[in-house]
Amino acid sequence: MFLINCPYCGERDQSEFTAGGEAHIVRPKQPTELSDDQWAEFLFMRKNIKGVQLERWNHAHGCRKWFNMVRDTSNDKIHAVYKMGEKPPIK
Amino acid sequence: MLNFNTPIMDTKEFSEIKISEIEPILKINLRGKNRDFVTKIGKELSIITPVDPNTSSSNEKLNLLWLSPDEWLIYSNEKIDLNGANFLEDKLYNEISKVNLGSITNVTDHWIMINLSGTKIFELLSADCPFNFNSFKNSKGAVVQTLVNHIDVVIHNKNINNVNLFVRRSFTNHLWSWLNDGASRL
Amino acid sequence: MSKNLRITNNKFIDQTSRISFKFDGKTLYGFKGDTLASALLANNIHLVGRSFKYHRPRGIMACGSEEPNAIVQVGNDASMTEPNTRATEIELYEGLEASSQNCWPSVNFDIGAINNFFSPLIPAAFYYKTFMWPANFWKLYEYFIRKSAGLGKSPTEPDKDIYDHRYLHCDVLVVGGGVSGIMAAKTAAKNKLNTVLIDDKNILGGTTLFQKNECFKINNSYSSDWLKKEIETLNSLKNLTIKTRTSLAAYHSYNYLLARENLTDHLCLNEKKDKIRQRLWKIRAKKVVIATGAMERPLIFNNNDRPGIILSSSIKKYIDYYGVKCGQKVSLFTNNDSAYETAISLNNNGVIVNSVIDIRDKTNSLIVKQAEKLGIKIHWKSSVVNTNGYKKINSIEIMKLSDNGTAVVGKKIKEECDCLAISGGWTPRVHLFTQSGGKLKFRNEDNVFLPDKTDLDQISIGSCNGDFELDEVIENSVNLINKFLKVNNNDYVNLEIISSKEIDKKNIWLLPSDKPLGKTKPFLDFQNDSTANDVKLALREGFKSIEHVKRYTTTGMATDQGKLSNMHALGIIAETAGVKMGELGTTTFRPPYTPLTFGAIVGRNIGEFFDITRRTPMHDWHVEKKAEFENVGQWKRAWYYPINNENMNEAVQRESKAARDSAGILDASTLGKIDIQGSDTSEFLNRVYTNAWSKLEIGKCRYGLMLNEDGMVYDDGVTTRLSENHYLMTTTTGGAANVLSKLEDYLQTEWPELDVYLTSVTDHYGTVSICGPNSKKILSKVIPDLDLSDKEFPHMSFKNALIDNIKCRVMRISFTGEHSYEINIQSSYAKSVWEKCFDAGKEFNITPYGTETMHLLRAEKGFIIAGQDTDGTMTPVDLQMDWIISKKKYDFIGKRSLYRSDTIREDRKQLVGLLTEDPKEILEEGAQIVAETNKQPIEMLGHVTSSYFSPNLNKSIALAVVKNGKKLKGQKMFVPMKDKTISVTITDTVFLDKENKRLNA
Amino acid sequence: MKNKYSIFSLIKNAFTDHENWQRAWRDPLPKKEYDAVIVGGGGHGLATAFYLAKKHNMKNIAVVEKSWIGGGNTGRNTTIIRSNYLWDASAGLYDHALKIWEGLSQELNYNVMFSQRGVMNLAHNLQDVRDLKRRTHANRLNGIDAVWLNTQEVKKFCPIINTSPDIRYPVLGGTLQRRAGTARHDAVAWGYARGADAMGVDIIQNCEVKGIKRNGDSVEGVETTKGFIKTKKIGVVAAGHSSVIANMADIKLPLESKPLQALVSEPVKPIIDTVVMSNAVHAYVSQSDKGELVIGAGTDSYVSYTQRGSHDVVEGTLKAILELYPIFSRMKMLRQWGGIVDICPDASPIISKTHIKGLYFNCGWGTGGFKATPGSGDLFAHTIANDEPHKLNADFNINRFVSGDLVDEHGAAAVAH
Repeated sequence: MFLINCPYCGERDQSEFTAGGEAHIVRPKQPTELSDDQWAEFLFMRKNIKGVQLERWNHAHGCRKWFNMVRDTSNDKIHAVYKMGEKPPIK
Repeated sequence: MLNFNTPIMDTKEFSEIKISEIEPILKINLRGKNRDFVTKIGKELSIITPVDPNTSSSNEKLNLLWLSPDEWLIYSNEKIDLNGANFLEDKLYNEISKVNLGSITNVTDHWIMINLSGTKIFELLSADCPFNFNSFKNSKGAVVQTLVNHIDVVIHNKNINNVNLFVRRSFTNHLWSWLNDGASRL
Repeated sequence: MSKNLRITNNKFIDQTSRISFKFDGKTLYGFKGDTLASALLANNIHLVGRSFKYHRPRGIMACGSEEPNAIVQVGNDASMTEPNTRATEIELYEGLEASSQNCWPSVNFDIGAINNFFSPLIPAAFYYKTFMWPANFWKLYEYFIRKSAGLGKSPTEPDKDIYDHRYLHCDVLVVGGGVSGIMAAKTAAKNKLNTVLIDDKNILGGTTLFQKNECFKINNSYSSDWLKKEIETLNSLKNLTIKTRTSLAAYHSYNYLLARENLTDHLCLNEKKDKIRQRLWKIRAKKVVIATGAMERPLIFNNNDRPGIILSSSIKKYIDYYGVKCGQKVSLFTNNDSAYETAISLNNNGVIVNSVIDIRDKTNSLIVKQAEKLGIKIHWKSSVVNTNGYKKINSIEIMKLSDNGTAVVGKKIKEECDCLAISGGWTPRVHLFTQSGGKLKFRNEDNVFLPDKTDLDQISIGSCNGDFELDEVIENSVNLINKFLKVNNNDYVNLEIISSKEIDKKNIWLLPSDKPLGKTKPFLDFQNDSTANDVKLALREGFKSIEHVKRYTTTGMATDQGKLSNMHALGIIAETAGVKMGELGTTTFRPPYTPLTFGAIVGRNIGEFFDITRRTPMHDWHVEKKAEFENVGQWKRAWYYPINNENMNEAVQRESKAARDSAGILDASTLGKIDIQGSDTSEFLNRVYTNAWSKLEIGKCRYGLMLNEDGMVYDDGVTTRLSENHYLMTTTTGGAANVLSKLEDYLQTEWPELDVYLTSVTDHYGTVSICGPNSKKILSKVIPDLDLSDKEFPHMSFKNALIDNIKCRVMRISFTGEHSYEINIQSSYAKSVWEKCFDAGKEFNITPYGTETMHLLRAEKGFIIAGQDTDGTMTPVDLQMDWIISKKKYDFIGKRSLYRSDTIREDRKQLVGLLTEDPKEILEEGAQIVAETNKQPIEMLGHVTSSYFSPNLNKSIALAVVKNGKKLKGQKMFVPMKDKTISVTITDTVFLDKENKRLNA
Repeated sequence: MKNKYSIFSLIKNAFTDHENWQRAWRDPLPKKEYDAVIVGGGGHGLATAFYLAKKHNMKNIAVVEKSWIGGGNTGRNTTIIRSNYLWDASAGLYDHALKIWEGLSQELNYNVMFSQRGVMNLAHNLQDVRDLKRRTHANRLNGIDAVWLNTQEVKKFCPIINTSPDIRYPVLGGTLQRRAGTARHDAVAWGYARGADAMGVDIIQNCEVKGIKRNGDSVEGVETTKGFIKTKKIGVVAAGHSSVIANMADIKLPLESKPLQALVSEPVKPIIDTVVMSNAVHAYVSQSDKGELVIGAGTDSYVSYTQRGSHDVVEGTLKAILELYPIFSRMKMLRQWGGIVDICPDASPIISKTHIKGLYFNCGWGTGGFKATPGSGDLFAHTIANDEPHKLNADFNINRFVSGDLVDEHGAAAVAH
């Protein structure tokens, strides 16, 4: 079980959180302008990185805030967390 | 006249632990983002709005708990007027919600408040709660939202070995019997 | 018990309290403090089991968790019996009953032993090479293989014991209560660190606790006496928690560890009762100190598995700690100094020590000299080439080793003995370290893997870190601990330590015999019966990787997880393949360290607490009325209300009819309710629902459909505009939580600019739904001063009202097609309001109905249930709800997906109605629909999603999804069942009151 | 040709103390060039190579494995084999595999211990019942053996299940596929390896792919830790690591790789002689020939390439096990481990060409790939050899995520192992 440092509440057990997948996949502002391929890219295609990945987490059973995490998927090491809308800290 | 029913309305005593559901008290959920909201709340309730995570502030009438950067919970110390007339809620609603400063929602019956007191209450909770109570124990007024036996709860540290635990009404019977079962084994 | 096997002057065993126990039905006696193993040995019982494959007689071989042979069944009560328990770990208690496993009829006469004669036919993995002919016979072969496999027997009745969990957060966790662990715990606690020390034994001190040897002294007293004083000082430290009988099961990342505390296994039966048997500690430690010590290795030589062949250090513990002689005439076989400690202990306790067979050339360490002084005979540079005795060793054969150690030379000496001590050196217990993700390094001089790199805040100290000599242990541990804890504890500097140093090291993984390898049985994995020959066979057949060899030969996969065998397997592989052991790498040690009961892992989360149960405010009323309940998510919902033992169908028919003929009442409290406030709410609703919301008037309600971004229907519900910027959204019961977090997600991440606030009020309101032609009359009795005229209070609108001065919200909405109202009131009053409505309705025969009737009534109207009529592949268009998709709106969640090449197809599966040719015939939900039955393979066009007999239409009706269904209205189709084919006609989805007259009836 | 395995060969070799067994497969160095290179030496990859050689006469091919063959999910799964899937496409695919399983030991002359002890899927709520009945009807019409059992029949077929109506989620019935069962996972990899090797396929272990060499829109070869290997066809069967290889060829796949955990108990005498699965409470259990209870847990919700998962997943599964089998409370967990599974949004696999000529992907098997091993290999071999999908895997193309024509098995919860 990870120990996750919620940017709002501090260090909490992983069981209080839910994972939200890859971060910074912005919902297209004008979906109707996109081709089926471009839309599929947004909907389904993922980098699924082995290594340092930026991802979304939600402190679902705490403050209910979404935030971003820099995590190495090859060893589950969490390098940093940062609030929504913030730039990822340098890895 | 309508009857008032809560899930438990009971007190159970064990060695070094007492668990009881507290009489109906007013609970209001507040949400708002900007500074005006925060100051307004403080003014209306004549209480300092806690902005530090996991903290609360109280006066003789009310407790105001931090839930998130844009969410707070008010609960009153004394029983609510069972006739439903509820001035504080209306006042806040008009002063805040109506003018789009934020949202005011009565959650009196959304949450049930259970008081836990005694020297072993944290052992009881730790049977299935991942939160580290080591420093929480000793900090009066501290607030934590976490899971107990997989149920969302808000815990407010009233005093040494005395906490108020808020659980959603529909989960109350389940959590109550889990707490009793655990307490009977300590 | 045979007196002559017990030493009387022993401090650890309370020889005044005699304990009786049973083994294989025979009543025996031991003492308080014994383990089952020590008690058996004291009774001169060595033979305790049969091996997995060849059923060879096997005896106790060790004294701890690494024991491979003495695996017994404890208890014979159907609910309390426990298989595969290590006799070396069972603390003796009055009334203990244990029996040997994997033998029939008895451990002394075991039919299965015949396998031993066929052993040449069943080398490693033989089963992959045979049992293939005739093809269909595998079932039969397998039946016998299964019967002969397996060790103990599973209980056949539910466990009566209780298990529990507890989270524990500490600054420092110390695992292992030996010398170095105790030093670490003391240092940490003295420096105000909140410290926990755990040990799997019932007493701290490890092996030093009973070390009384001139060669190991601290400040002029025996190391054991020094340690006892140290242990005493621990009790005075208030920051220190000590947990004995607690074994570390798993070490996960982020210093999250699981430890199992045994609370009652050592108690006699009546003391166990009603107590928690085991507690699983879920530990979060800032820092972890691993001080788990080392395990002695066996030696691999021909017939090294006979009862009476025991690890040297275990024999020492049995005599020095338990006061039990493992034999009367003992020989010792070693490649290192530690066996001499055992020889000396035995000698000092009056056991005849035949000789020590040492594979090394003469060595002159302190301890060896002492042994020689005592006149103990030593065969230098020699090896045991064979052992004799079937159920108990009775002699060994000794030969000289050639200079390179690959062969034996000279003449064979036979030595009579009733016990052989073996010592192949030491293996640090690095299991926890590797579990935690740590990387190992290899030390060549004594062939050990040692902790190297780790990401976690942890250290390993003492012999699990490769320090085997007493002085090393103390000096290195002190430094490591101080550095790790950033403290400076001087308690352990300038101690006067005497410690015999091992000078010469020599190791031969597979000891040579005078016979060719193929004719010998040098066992590696004693429990799984795999030999060095098996490993060599695997290599011959091209299995290179250690993991391959392990899986092919099953070496290291027994219940001891290869604690004794892994190193030798690696050694032999490295030797045979000609690679360095360090490069070969080790197999991964997986949790748990020792087998962990399911009960402990699950704790109290069984039965009532298996999953959360949610109740509505009216729950007790439903119970009083003998309602049957349906699980909907975690909710308990009234399913139907049988009266004078109706079955479900009868009850539902009655309820449905009553609801349409007069009045029905439903508990709708489980619907999700979200209070939405903020100036951008209507824009927000526009984005999350498919239809338009900007024009919804205050006081009006509207039905909305929510999609996933993939365009498929996700949830639905009615949302009410309470005031300018204040709405109440309802969701499905099952969808409530997901919808709220999905909406929060969009607000926080995609649309932070919107001024919208969501607050769940699901539990704040109880919802009483009354429907039917008389619902209006009933409501007017409950709320007299509310104008219920269609003009003032039309369908799809809401009113604030007071019931006995309590505020409530009344919505006029309908999920049944009937004229109906939903009263939302604070949960505390909901039951009371429910009863009030019920009483008011009595004169109209108001009938409580449950979810089943609700489903029937809505089906008559063709209303969908998200999740039943949709399965994550249905778009609103497929549901023939095109009308709910706003053409004007630029975007909403899932809109774009509706225009992909597949989703715009005209002939997708679409929701339709079905009528059976025979109106009495009720279709089975899930049944498939086809156009033709004769052509093969039959093409399935869709399936039945909802099906009922409608008492109001007096015929069976169904909803279904059918390929291109829209265009097929009126067409005949077939529903092929196992035993018959049912003809149906595709119809419109609305079966009753197409004109919606009843809404305003 | 290798020496044939049989009881007679065992006896023969017994006389020579088993000194003369031949290697099960060679340990070759990679050649400069192959007609095709299969990336990934798991069951699916080895089967692909076996059928390329056997049915399409492509014998100059190599399987490159970064570690040891069968060491990935092949050797880490709970070995459940069944074909009772909902959608026609899935049913076709998995039953094709099941038919091959039925003769596989003989085809490979290697006992893969395919044990048709039946697989039962339990229903615990009314929607479960609808979904499972829907599946049963579809299976029957697709010619797949599947029957619906009521609660009593469930109890009869597996007496140790707690079918009391008083438990939290009572058993409301279930489906049974008798042809389904389990097999010995290692044997599958080893049997295919031995068979492929015998036909000349080079199996190259400890050979990690470091790059995919492309010339515009077609492949030219793979860079490996054992040097560059020239080839015109690359079949990627890398399971959890599919995205890693895809990123080398810079194409994106609709995959997420997550840890899936499993565990075994200590071995006991036979106590459960079928496979029981329950999606609603999430418990899967069978008993191996060795006597261990083999229990499948769930996946974590986050991407991870560590073969370790969260403890709460294991706790959650054992909770469900004890709910259904309270007699197992005193059984002990012997070993727990994790595998990395690559999951598609619709819980169905991809066996497909890509827009890059000569680059083929076989991935997205999620938690249920083992059962498909022989079929997957056979169809992927066909796809590679003919540069065209077989009709049985045509629907499992990558393009379905663009068109929206998914094979959504979530509906019937076929995400199970």
